[in-house]
Amino acid sequence: MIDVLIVGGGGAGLRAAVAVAETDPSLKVAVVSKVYPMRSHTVSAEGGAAAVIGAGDTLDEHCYDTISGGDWLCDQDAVEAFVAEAPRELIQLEHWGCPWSRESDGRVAVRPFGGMKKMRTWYAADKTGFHLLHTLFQTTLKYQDVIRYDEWFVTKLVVDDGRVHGVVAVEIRTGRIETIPARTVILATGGCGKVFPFTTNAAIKTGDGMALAYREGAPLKDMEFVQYHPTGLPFTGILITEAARAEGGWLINKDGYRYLQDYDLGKPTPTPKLRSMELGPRDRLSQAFVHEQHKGRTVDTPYGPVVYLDLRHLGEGKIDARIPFVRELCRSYQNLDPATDLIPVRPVVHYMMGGVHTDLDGATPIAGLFAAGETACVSINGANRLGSNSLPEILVFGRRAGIAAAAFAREHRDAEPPAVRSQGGDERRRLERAREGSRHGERIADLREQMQHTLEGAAGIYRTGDELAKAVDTLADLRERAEEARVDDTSTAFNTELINLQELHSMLEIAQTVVACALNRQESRGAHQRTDFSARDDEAFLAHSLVHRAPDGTPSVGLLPVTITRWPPGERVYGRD
Amino acid sequence: MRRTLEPYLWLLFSGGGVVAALVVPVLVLLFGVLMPLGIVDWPTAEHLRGLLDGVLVRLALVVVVVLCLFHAAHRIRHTSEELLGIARFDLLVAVMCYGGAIAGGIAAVMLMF
Amino acid sequence: MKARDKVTPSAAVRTTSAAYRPRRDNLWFARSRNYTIFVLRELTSVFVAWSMVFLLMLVAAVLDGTLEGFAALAAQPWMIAINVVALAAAAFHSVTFLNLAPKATVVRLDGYRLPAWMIQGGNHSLWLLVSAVIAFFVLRGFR
Amino acid sequence: MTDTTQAVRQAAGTRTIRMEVARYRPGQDAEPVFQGYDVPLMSDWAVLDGLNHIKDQLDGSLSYRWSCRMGVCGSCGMTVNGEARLTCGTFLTEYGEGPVRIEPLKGFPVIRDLVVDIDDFLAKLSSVRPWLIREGEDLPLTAEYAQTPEQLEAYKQYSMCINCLLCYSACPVYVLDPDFLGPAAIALAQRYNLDSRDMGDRFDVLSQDDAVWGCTFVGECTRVCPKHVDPAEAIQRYKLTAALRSVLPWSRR
Ligand SMILES: Cc1cc2nc3c(=O)[nH]c(=O)nc-3n(C[C@H](O)[C@H](O)[C@H](O)COP(=O)(O)OP(=O)(O)OC[C@H]3O[C@@H](n4cnc5c(N)ncnc54)[C@H](O)[C@@H]3O)c2cc1C
Ligand code: SF4
Ligand code: F3S
Ligand code: FES
Repeated sequence: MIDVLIVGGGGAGLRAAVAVAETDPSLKVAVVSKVYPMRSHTVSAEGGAAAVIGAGDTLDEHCYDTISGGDWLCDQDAVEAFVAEAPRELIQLEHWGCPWSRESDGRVAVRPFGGMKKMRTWYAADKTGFHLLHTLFQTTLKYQDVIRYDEWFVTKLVVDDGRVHGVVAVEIRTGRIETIPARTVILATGGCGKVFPFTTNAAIKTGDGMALAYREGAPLKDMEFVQYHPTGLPFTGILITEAARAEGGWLINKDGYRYLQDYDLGKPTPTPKLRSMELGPRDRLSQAFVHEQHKGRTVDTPYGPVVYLDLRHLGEGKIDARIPFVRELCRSYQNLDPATDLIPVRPVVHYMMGGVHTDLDGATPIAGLFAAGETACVSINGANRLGSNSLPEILVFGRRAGIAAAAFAREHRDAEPPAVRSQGGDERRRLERAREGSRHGERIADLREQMQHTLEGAAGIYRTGDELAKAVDTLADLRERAEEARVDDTSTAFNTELINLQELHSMLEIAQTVVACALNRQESRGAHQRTDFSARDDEAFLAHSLVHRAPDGTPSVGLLPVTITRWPPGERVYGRD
Repeated sequence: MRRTLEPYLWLLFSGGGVVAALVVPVLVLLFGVLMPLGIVDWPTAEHLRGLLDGVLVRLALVVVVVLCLFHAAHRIRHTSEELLGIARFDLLVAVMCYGGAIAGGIAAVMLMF
Repeated sequence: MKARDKVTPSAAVRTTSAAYRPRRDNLWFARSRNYTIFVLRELTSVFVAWSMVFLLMLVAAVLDGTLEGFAALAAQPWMIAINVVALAAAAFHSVTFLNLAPKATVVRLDGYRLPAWMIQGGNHSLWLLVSAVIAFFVLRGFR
Repeated sequence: MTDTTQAVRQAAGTRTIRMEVARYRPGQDAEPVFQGYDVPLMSDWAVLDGLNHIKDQLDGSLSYRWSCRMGVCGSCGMTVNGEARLTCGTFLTEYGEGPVRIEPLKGFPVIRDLVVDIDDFLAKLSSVRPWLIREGEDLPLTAEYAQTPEQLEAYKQYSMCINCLLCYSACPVYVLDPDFLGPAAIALAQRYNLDSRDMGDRFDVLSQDDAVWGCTFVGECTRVCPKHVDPAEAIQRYKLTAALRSVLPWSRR
């Protein structure tokens, strides 16, 4: 029997694993991941990780930036804990070997980042997530007792009588379906960007963990808050990191005009100014794009309208020194050179503020079930996450969840209930049936695409009640059709189609919660902008959305008050102070 | 920890590689191509003898021969194993290759001293 | 036991599958130009060895006073042919070996490493110099 | 067929390219067989986009790995027209009129279609102790170990490895002898050896017949590496380190 079973081998999952291994080596820890851990999506993060370090910066300022950036929907106790623990987590990573970029005197270097008033974003060139994940992964190799289930796909949580008892998972390479009993389970499965058509997220970000918890009765929180990043490459959705703007890049429209000055984001200055213009928060920048589009000041391409990111004035030297990966990506995936060419960009779905509802220790309402990382909603991100807050978040709360789960496992040493076997058996039969294949029905990819376009249309940067209501019906219909989807692959060995089908079910489930929460929130806040309710309404909606799965499988949305400690709601001000 | 001879063999191989790179082309060019073709005249036997009278020259020649032969032995061992897929007979191949190099070295010493 | 045999990262939970193990490709060196060049590079060593044999024959001839006979042998067309090939091989060896040398030797100045082309340039200059000196002694010497 | 698919077809016009994809279904095929598919030839499609088109629209049973689609997760390595490549970073248009042959990475057992078994690499990776080894007291979690940009630069290149294993696939020594520790694992060992913060010693694993001494400096590993890690250099440098240490036993590194 495993004491702490971690689903997900990204930054959050691995940090939790090390935390357990370090606090109590006698506990049996396992990491189950549908891809080899170092392939997890944390690897793609580019820009950096925020933590107060320099003189002249304070924890309170980081708190304030985070809370105002989140449009006062963050739980302030969570933010305070997060901000206080972030520095030691990043230093811990340094002690494990992370190649942070350095000042000439050997100290860790920091850079400015969108929505942050002080320079506090640590970076490892522009491959921060890559270095962070590989450092963590290689460090976990030191703990040889951590069991790894590499390329195992979790399809179900075993929950009995309000308590988790393990998971059911498929070993992808052999098709073996196994029930893995565990005293505690930590979900660290990352986000669900793939419910949208145009996203920076990798193929594996299908919201499995959120769906696993949600199906067993755990509520999801703030699912309507979907972050659009203002600068994605058209077609591929590859992200051009915010660091490109932090280093001095400009956003210009088709007339070469730095249009952000028209949207209450400050006045253009030749060098970047914190919390102003191009360094404003992501939601506001993405919204400005839509307005430009409506004014006809964007450029049309086969992949939709774009504006330009201009890095030419930075010069080759600075680009190569500070943001080499941006240049590499532009060259190999867009066939242009940012030193001499403008980069076409458009807003792209990037991050889920919402997720499985947890407390400060990652505990969900299901006993023994924890969640951490992008899949969880603690909530420190509120209505809009600040860039470079997510990497420290997965570390801080990954560790916290690990420690809390270890404590839970030590206290609950009872034997496994019979429900484990029976639920495992049911799940096995369901999967085996799915693997028999089906010659009729629609293709998984087609259903997926329809879901994605439904979400983009109804729950994009701007939303209206009518569109959302229509989307509710479309998604319900798609869910039924997904049950009948066509499956060509009947093999047991590395059957990715079977996996894709499970992922589609997860995504549809998640998509429904996004739309339901968005429909319920009749105000505009942060990343959630309703054209039919364009103002923020603290009276009615200074509260989290909490969505449960009703017995008939539809989402039912309620509200949960926000925890306010020291920062009463105010106006979000950028670029004028 | 398992001990291995490879570091020593590799040093001999590398040293031989450098020496071979520096001296072999010019020697082959002169004695093997230009002189036989008559483009350059053969030096007199006395001249060459005179060169060989220097102990240092003879010593240097022995070093060159030994290192170059080891270089060749090392490469021939590895390449033959890769080309012919006979890595499982490594010991035999190695004995033959390095044995040849040692024999050549001994021959050189006997010849010159 | 090898250190790496002690390591079993996830073997504990891994079921082995019926994987297909490709057979050895006996013509691997012909599959790409780079492989072929590599094999040719390695085979230069045969000619290096031959050069040493040839050199020892020369030395023996000089010491025995039979240089004439050696010269006659060396002038045989097939001998010249072998040596022309040996010369090409030796030159190829020199170029590749001296170019690859900076891979193993990283020279640092002021904390930053010296670029490869500098080391390569130095190596090739040394090659020319050594060749010139040898040619000088063989052909003229200090009479 | 959905709107996007149609739009793609339209944009591509009638231009298509033939992809010949190696299929291996255990239990069904005794050895890999090729299956041909025609996919739209879009100017900005990578080989991976072609495979995704096949999987999404033509044949759902094709199996391969991919995730990030931006050359950083390291999962999409395959053999494309005989060469080890990251398929997300290789444009279809590179192959003109086609056909393009897609095979699994060479040198590894094939689990299914284009999916190879890389567990062996993970065992090798952990064997070189790829983590920072410290002796004595650790600093408290309030201060970082100082490291100047020059000290960072000394190992940075070797830390860029994404574990895509193209280098193993291109290395004839590994393909002929799977016991060879191989390029990426050695490069990552060097990544820590050369880190000014590391006090570890990896001589026991690295200076072995089937570790650095197995490498005959073919150099293909470096040529195919998409991240310019230069494992060939890492290996030759360690050979020198290890050789000097063997002849000068008193010199520890
Ligand atoms: C392009 C990009 C750039 C970013 N840049 C930054 C940045 O500069 N700064 C910042 O702070 N944040 C950034 N982010 C956000 C940040 O990278 C992510 O939020 C964070 O890495 C999420 O980590 P995670 O550990 O929660 O999940 P992930 O790293 O996504 O890991 C999820 C894990 O769960 C496993 N898994 C999922 N489902 C299953 C299942 N069913 N069964 C078994 N295993 C499963 C996966 O295999 C994987 O191992 C960026 C995000 C993107 C997309
Ligand atoms: S060294 Fe290069 S080719 Fe080899 S695994 Fe690492 S990134 Fe891939
Ligand atoms: S290709 Fe192989 S032989 Fe050595 S230099 Fe690279 S590891
Ligand atoms: S898909 Fe991640 S490297 Fe190609």
